[in-house]
Amino acid sequence: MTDLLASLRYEDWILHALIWLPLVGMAHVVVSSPERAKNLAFVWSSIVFVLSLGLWWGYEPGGGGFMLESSTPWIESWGVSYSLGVDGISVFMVMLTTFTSAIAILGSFEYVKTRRKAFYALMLLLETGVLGVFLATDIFLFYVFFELTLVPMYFIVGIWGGERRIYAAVKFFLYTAVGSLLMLVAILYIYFGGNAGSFGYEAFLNADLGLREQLWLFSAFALAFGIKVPVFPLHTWLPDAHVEAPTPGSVILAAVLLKMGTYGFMRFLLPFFPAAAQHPTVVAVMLVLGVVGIIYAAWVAAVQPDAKKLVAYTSVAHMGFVVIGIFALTLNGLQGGMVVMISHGISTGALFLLLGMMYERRHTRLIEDFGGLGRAAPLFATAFVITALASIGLPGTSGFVGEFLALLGTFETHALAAIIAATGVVFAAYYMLPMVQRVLFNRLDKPQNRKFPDLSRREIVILAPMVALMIGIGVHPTPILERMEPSVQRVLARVEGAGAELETASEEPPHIGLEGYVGDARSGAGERVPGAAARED
Amino acid sequence: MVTGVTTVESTVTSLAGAMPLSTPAFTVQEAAPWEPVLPGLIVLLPLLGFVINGFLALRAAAASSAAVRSGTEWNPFAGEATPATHRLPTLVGPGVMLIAFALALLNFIGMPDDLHEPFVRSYWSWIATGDLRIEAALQLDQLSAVMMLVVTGVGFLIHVFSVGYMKDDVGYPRYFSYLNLFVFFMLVLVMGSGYATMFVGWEGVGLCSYLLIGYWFSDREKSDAGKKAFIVNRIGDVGFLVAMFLIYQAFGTLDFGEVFAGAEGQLAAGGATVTAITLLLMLGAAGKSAQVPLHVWLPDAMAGPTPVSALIHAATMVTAGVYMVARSSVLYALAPVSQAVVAGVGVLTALVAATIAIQQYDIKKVLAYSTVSQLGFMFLAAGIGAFTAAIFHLVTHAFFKALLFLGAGAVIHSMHHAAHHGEGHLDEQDMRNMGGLRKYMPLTCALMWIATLAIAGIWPFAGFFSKDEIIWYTAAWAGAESNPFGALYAVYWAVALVTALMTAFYMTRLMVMTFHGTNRTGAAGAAHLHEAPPVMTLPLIALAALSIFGGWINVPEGLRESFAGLFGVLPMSEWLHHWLEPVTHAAAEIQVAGFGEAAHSAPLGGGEVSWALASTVAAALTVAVSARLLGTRKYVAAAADSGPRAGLPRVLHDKWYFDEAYEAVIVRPLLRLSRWCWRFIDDVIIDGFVNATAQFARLAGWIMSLFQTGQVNMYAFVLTVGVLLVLGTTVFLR
Amino acid sequence: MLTPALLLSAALFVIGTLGVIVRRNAIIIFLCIELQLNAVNLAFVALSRYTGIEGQLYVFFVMTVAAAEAAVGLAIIISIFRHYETVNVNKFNVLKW
Amino acid sequence: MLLDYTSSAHYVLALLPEVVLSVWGMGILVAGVSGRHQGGSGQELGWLTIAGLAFAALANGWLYFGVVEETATAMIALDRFRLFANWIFLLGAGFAIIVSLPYVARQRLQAGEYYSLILFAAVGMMFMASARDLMVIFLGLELMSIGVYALAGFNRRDRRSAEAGLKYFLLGAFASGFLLFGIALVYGATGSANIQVVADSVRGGTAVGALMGPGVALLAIGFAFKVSAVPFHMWTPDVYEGAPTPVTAFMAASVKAAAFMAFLRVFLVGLDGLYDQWWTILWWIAAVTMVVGNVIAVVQSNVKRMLAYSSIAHGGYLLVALVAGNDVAAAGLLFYLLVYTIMTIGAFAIVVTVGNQSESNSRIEDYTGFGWQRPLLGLLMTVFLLSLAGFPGTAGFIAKYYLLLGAAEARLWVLAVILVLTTVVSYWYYLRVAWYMWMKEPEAADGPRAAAVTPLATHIVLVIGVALIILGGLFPGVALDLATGSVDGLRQAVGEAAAAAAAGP
Repeated sequence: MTDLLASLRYEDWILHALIWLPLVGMAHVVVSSPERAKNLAFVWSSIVFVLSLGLWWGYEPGGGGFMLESSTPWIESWGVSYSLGVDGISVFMVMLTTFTSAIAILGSFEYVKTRRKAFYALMLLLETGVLGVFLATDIFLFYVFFELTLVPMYFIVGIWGGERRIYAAVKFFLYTAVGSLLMLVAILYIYFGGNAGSFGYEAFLNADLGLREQLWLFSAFALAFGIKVPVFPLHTWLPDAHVEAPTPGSVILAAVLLKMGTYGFMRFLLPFFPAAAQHPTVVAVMLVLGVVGIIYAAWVAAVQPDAKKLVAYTSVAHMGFVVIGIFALTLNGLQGGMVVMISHGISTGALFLLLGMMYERRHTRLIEDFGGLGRAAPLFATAFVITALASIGLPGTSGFVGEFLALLGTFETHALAAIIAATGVVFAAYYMLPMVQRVLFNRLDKPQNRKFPDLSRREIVILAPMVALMIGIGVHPTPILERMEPSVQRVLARVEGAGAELETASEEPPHIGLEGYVGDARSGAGERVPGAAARED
Repeated sequence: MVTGVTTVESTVTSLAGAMPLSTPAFTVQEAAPWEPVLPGLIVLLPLLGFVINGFLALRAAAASSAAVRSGTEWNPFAGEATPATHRLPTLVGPGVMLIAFALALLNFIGMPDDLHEPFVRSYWSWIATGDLRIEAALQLDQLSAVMMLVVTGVGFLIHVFSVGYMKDDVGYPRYFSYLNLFVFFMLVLVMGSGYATMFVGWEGVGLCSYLLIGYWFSDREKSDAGKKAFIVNRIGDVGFLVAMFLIYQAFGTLDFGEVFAGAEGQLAAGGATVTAITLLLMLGAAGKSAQVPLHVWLPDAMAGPTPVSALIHAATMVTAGVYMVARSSVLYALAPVSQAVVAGVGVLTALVAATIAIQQYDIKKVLAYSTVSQLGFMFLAAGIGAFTAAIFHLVTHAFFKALLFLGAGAVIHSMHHAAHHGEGHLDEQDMRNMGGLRKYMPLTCALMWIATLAIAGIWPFAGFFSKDEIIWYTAAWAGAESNPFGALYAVYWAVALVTALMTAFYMTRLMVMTFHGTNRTGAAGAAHLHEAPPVMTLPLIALAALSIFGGWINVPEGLRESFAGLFGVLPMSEWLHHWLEPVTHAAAEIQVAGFGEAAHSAPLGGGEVSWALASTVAAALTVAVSARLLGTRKYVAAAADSGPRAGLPRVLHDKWYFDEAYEAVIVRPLLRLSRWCWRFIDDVIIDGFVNATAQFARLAGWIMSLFQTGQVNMYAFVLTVGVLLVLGTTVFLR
Repeated sequence: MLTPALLLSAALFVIGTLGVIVRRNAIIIFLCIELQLNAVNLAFVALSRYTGIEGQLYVFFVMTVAAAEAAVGLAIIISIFRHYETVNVNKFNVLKW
Repeated sequence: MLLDYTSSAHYVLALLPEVVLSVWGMGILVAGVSGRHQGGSGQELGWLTIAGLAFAALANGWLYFGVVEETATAMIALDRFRLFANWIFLLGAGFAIIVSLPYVARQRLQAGEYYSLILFAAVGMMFMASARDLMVIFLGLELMSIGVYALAGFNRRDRRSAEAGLKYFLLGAFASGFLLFGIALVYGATGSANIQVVADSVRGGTAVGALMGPGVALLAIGFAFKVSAVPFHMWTPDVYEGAPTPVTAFMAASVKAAAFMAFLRVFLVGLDGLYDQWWTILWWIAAVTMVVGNVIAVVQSNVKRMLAYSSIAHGGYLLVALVAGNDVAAAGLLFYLLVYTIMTIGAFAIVVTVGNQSESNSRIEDYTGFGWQRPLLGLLMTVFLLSLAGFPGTAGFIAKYYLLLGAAEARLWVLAVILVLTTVVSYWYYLRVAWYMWMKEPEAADGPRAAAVTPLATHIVLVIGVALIILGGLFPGVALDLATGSVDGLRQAVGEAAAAAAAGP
């Protein structure tokens, strides 16, 4: 495979292709007929997905820095360049995006019946935006893509959404815009105040910022990303957006757009402001918000009458795990956060697809309108149960790996937060199982539900790979973990100020280097030397 | 492997120059360790069964759902031939279990006596990041071998029983797929080589329990029960999770081998860490093994098919907590406080559940509470450090409780037919509707009496030996010279004795109400009462045999000596004790180091033999007396009996109001809190703030636009005011 | 001499300003504006005594501009008079808020 | 070519664009009244006017690329700042005329007067940008204003137009009184109305403080009125709403641009030495303008009026550049005005189209479902709105970013934060138009709107405009360099002049 990719000079064009092919597809969709739009969109997004698969081989973990980098000056006078790159953190986000985009487009075939050309064009535009966010290594470029994703999403929610679609769309747009615009000011501050000299990622890393400055800038960035995530008190746009969005919109929103926030945490927030990120108050605040998000969102989810809103709140809870994982500032925590991001993308995406299928069949999202579907639609019920279980983090599914690592990592530095967050495991069951019961189990007492068709072949094609991934990642996450590890280590080393060790380790070949790398980081951190644990009492 | 060899070779090459490389010079190998026979396959087989049965289940469900959509009911048994989806599971379900059992037995027999280190085989690296290395690995040692035998053995028998019990069920393949999946997870639980792997099985069996309790998911109560089981279990799982974090923090690994090897060196005995770890593990175990106060799910779990109750909620899954405590014996031995807590919870559970069992009418509920009670005994044993006794009781309990449940299943099966044909509605599980069944199902009655005597602790049935050992060790450790909780242990011992007698009582009550006295099913129903088919009775017979002889695997030394003549022929004196020695000896040594040697007499005086004799006599007397007393009572059918009206009996009948208390203190307040969070915090405060910001902007805009009156004079005035402001600030305020 | 002249100019200017604010008749308002311009002219003339001849020059520019304004302004006032039959600016408030 | 004013032809050459336009305007005026076009659609006149603008633009290009200025103190500057500004005005005028073509025809306006007034106003604007003398600024301003007063009230059949004209006229004249008084005071304080001389005087400390203070304040007020900064903005919504829509577009874009050009030159060149005194005032004005403009726009239900308030808000953004007072901000201001001209006239062009080349259908409800009825126009409007909102991918973003860059360089963080927060507010009302266009389903009772056919030319121009907006958003490099280069010599001259003054007597 590697040879094949090399012969195609894969590394030269792949990132550009990933970003711009959806736009080509969009143009194609626009000039085609409405009937062909959906197939074209699916074909184009599938092409992008297939191409992105090559990153699995094309990306070598190595030292954890950016790979496949390319940089062309864009706005030279401002020090802005069109720079792309991929590292262990973004590579999976990219693949998640290409995957869920294709799936979401496939999942919208029945849902979207009107204005199809516009819809699929916007979906492809959205894909470009999101991929740009994950691939940009220039802050300006990143910002442009970050904002760009708002527009297609705004229209997708606003045009094809439900009753209160406009309220939801505007709320989504304004909420997120507040944060990102403040972040823009912060970016400018780094550029000038920190004498970055350019908008390149490295330049920003080397910006010269004092602790007070870092704290302010941290707040601005954290607000922008925190709204996107969303972190606890900033989350109320999400349920509305999810409830009103059409199925594919919800899928993309949950699977990918939220990840832009946590991705921002890892890519920008921690490395840019290492001093602020380590500040005890900051850590405490973020952990508290994460923990509150986990518990609170679970509670609120449990009493939702609307299934989609319920799942929307579960997103908040899941992302809480990511937040605490990240701000635990431990390797396990960060890795766990990453896995939760991937896992949540797949499982919640699948849940939204399933809810969409319910809506297509019954035109209601209220849980009480269902019941006993397990008898009428066993395949549907099976997929639903597996997805729900992955969502609540049953071992053997992807959800567990992420939550376990995130909690473990949090426990290492902030035991209390981890313990409280761990109760989220109970509350996950508390919100998810009643819904499963009220939708799939109980008596099949509503006549309309007796006619509930089971999964069609297309729907099986949609759900099968997602279910496979949930279980696959749950059973064997190590290939993913080891690809992410060097990059995550790098973030961590940056925060811990252990940059020097990183350089030496990164020159070693990847697999052996991994071991030495870990060793270095550990001795650098100076924790848990064998026998040290006996120091207690 | 390859790299290792290469390294050796290259070293050799550099040393000896042009030495031929065709045969590696040195590949140092330790003395060939024991190789079990296909340990992975034991686990894999039930999974395979799950996959096959699951596929069949989906096929069947497709047909069934098509019928539902067309408004009819699908009956797979209506046609000439039963469809393949309902024939194959009969072969696959029990089949994989039989092979797995055979393999387990093979490995059990082949396990060398001098195996001091568990055999561990790693299949792949499950979660590996940083210095966290969690292998997907199985381990085989004496303890897991015993558990494997119980799981696959009893599991096989129950699979066979299920073939008869479930044969008319539409979801037949689904049932077997769940059951196979359960066995898979249970095997992962007992064979996992670390806490993380164990946790996979731990939650996996919880899942299967959930699915099987709610097997008849169209019934709201049944699926409620499943949900309850899952959620309560998860409460315990949080404890397990946090315990794992603590273990990882203390040891840097979750691997059993490394943890237990390092425990003594790295954790101070009685220290906060080890106490916390063990208490948290205890929380997990309490959830899974239905200990007070997390016991409430198990009685509800009887909503599942009866074989499920036998397999999951009596023989195997609920004992996982005991297994886990026994597995972590080293840690518990290091934490005397936790031990006292474990034992205390155990004995309290035993007592509470036994009292409740006395006043239940549902045959399965009685058995459920009796299970909880017996689990309490096991926890008592594990708590006082008698890990072997705990496992011993676990094993014998698996035999006789499975027998009881399956027997009850046969009764219910029979009653079901009676209820179906009888007049009016008849609760087929209510003992008040039974009575006199001995006449119709003599074999079942006899077999269940064996189990009853076994659970009552009457010599020489299995329960006598195991329960007696627990009681005796409690007494012995109570008297240990430096046990700080000696007095507490003495109380435990007394309570355990009383509870043992209560066990005898409520079991006798069950037997009397079910099988003796007059029949209360009504004539029409009674005509359809019948003995179960052979496919159901054969497993019962096997289990009955085990209930009789199963206790002989661990006849205490003292007893053997006293009854040398009888036991001399049996080479099994304290066999289990010796067998488990490699697993438990570390804990035993720590315990002796901490508490001193166990005493040789009970707190009230008297040695092991005398107390054993006394207890079996007391139990026998209880059985005899209560049988006599209860047998003379006139029972009326459930329809005419509302149970005890007031006082303690009513409290016991209503299960000490645990469920009501939880409902009032936790469930409903939590729901109210949740709703409040949603309606108030989310909708009013946060969204209120957000919308208020928007409203404020609009209001401000509206107010400001009021200045825009359209009047030129007004505009000129505002302009002038602006001029004055600007002039004022530049000129006069300087 | 400069200060009194400038003060006078300022006073005239303020009077013009007040007139614009309080008067309702469009033509009167316009005349008040003319008053303002002429106040400035006065200031220019006064200042030119110290700064040079340009000040007086500017006056002519201003006068020209004022004349042009008057032409356009009166045309506009006539135009609106056709619609409203009045030059009371209070009546002209179709456009507001 | 070097213009050293040794020959009188040099004076003409230095003013070539203005001269071309003035002459052309008179020609149009004559052609308009020459009967042949009386009562016609006036389309030919419109195209003729555009041709004149094109010639002026060519002349301007020649000056920009081919001519070097000799002196830095001439009354009329021949710097790139002026010439870049000229392009913006010419572009604005041309764009406005294209938008006007069908409107003038349908509303039967006197084409000759209409187009020539636009040309004369453009000449006034060009003088404002080129003036290096306060008095020339005043003259340019009045030339522009008088033209625009007339244009605002041009549709005599419409009482709203007349009202707009009257209000604009009365308040405009009122405000220019303040400006003029300010000029007089500055003149008195420094002894000259020449901006370079003023600058030197301020630097040298020879300016009379007692006159200078109020003078600067009154100058600021005069300009603030023209850029409709709060609280001198009261006229803006009424006039913008009442004036014929193409005129509104022209006003919103070019008049504001011209005022800013003069504002910038006077304050950043002439009064640079007093930066410490005036920046706080402007800071507050900028902040209040951004807040008030955006917040009131939120509650508007008339699209034209909403755009009027939004233009006030944009004035506030641009004021930030003045407050920043550095080269980056100056270049940002130029670039912003260029982009702003395109996008705001583009947006008004759609308003005209929706309004059937008249003043109807300007309520926001009238936009319901417009996007799906006329997808191309809807899409164009959406892009214009997004650009106005400053959304990435459009030139509006780059422009706003440029302003922020200037503010950041001046460390105006609070102002920058106010700018972005008010931008969020602006998203609301821009998006509102988008949601009416795309997301609301029209009521069945509503008949088809925008029935009048929009000429192909308008379509083409709008598409080009959108293309420029997006191109400017994606590849702004060339335009940015042009803007940066245009302010290059602008403020250095102050230093040189100061140095010269210091070295002098």
